Amino acid sequence: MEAPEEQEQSLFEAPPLAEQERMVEAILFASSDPVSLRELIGRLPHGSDPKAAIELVQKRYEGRGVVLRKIGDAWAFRTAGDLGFLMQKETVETRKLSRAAIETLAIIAYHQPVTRAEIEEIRGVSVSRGTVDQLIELEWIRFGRRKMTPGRPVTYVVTPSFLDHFGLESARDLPGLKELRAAGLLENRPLPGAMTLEDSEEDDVVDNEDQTELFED
Amino acid sequence: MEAPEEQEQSLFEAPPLAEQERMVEAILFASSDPVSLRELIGRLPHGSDPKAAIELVQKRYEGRGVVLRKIGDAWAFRTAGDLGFLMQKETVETRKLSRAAIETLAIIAYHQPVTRAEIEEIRGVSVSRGTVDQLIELEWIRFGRRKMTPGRPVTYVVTPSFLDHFGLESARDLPGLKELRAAGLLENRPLPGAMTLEDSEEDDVVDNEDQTELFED
Amino acid sequence: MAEEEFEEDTLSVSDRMAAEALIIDVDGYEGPLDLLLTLSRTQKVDLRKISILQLARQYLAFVEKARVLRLELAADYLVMAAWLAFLKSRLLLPPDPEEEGPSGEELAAHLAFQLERLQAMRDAAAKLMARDRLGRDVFARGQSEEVARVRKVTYSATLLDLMQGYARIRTRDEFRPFVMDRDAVYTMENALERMRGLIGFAGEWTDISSYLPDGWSDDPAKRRSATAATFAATLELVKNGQVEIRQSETFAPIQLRKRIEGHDGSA
Repeated sequence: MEAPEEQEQSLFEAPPLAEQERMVEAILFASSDPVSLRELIGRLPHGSDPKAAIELVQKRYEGRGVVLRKIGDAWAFRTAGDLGFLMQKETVETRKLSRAAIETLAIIAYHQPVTRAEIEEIRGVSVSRGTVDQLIELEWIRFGRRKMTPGRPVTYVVTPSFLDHFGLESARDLPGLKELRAAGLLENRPLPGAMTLEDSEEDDVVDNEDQTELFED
Repeated sequence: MEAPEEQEQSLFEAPPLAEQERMVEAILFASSDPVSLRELIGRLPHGSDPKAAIELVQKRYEGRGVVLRKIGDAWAFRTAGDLGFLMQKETVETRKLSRAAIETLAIIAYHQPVTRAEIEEIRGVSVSRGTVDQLIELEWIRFGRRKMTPGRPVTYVVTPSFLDHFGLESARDLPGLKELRAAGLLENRPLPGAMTLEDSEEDDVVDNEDQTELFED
Repeated sequence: MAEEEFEEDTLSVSDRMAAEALIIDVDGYEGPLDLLLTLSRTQKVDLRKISILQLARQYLAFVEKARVLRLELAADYLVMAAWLAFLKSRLLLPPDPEEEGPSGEELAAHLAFQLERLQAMRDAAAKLMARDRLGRDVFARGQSEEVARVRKVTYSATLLDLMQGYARIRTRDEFRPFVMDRDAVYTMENALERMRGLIGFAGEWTDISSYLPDGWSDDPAKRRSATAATFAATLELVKNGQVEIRQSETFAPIQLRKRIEGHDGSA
């Protein structure tokens, strides 16, 4: 049935146009690339009229969920433009925030407004850009005022949507170290850190003042 | 009362059935693999009736160059069987299956779930690992439940992609299945006087139950 | 008899070729059941009406011929031959009322069933393979449009996570990770370091116990640790080719000395 026997084939009449239309439909459907007119001529039975068949297909699919598109001098089926939204499947995945992100977020919440350098000092490790970006993307932190220190570094503060997510009315509601300890969230470790402990509690107080400023308006 | 998003969504009416038909058409057309009813439900607007829409699509494509096929509980557009000759270009040369592989596949399809020992009993020769591996690799067979017989051997069953490949809606549509069953040729008849008589008869019962489950609905 | 059987069947060229093929190409058969099925074709009757007795004879003749041609037959072909010989005798002899077990007819019926079932599976396989197949006769969409998976990741963290995280940072300074008390532990690293400084002087065989550090030989726990470490360090030095060790008998003192180039150790 293939190429060389064209003479033989021409002894038979070309299939009816409706049949040619089916053939074009199938070829265009199965082909992995748009199919040119020339290719169609090569693949349809001898004597076929692919142009007419394509027109029929095009008409048949008009307004359907799938339409025939001309791409260059070739044709291909495409899903209708208005249905593109169906070709997306949204999957929601819940992931636990990384430890670095949680710690950074916690520092911002307790110390806001706080600069990146300050966060790094408190955590003792550098803060990756990705961590901050992620928290900003989550809309849990945002940029605060620049600090009036050399270099005027930007600061970070938590957002209302942070408060919303964590069920807090204000950042002041975050428990202090004493309360954390009372709640058993802090292991009671002896002496060496005692000094820093007090410091940090002081920090907290300072913080809260700043926070007040930030959230009350 | 349902979840909040659902309430919100149900405020909008589902699109008209004709529109749903377009959507189903687009989704099924876009995918080269069968799309399950469940996935359709997940992707269509809330409140849609994919089953009714599928029926419309199926009717619309009846006799066309591309037809809608049911495979298991999923649907896929496929070129019409009579137009295969046009597609030589698309044919992917597949590795020729050995006779052993073909027979093993048929035995699994008709006797499923079936153990390796049962396949060997039917073929009168041991089944090579490569044969089973090849069929698993083709995704035509997979492991089924273990049999409740001594040793709890694994069983093999055919997969949806087997059905898709051979154009079967379900394993019940295997050619000649009814006749074979009526002729008793799908039974696992033990050798008369064999020591394992009782065991194998028990096997049979389990078998038939399993088959019933697989082949009948 | 064997010759006779085959002569009988050589009515057509294809049958003759089939018979020859059996001899030459035993490997081409998928086991004895397959061979029996092939032989049964020469009977040209419905498998249900097949003469198992005749089939048994043909099979045995085949096995005999293979033996004459010194062809190696796989064990399962021989097992089948033995079984068929047994079946043949059962079918030919009048049933013995004393004898237990299934009759020759029952066994023959079972074999016929097996053959019929195998044939049925072959036919089914052929029908299956002849169906319109995906990728050969029937085609899927060539340009499938991937469903874009819009993965929306939501991150979760609880207030507790947050507070614990903060607590973790603020108390890190106070935190001393648990470490084993190592007062009485002399490590291999210690020993290695010590020995590296000493082996330069070990020209003669010396007991390794003399390498124990000062103050580690009185307390038994300390001595044990130091001995083990020193021994391990010695092995390490042997491995590096720096020293040689020897022991004259079990539990005798282990001795070591510096390894001299071009001088193979005696151990």
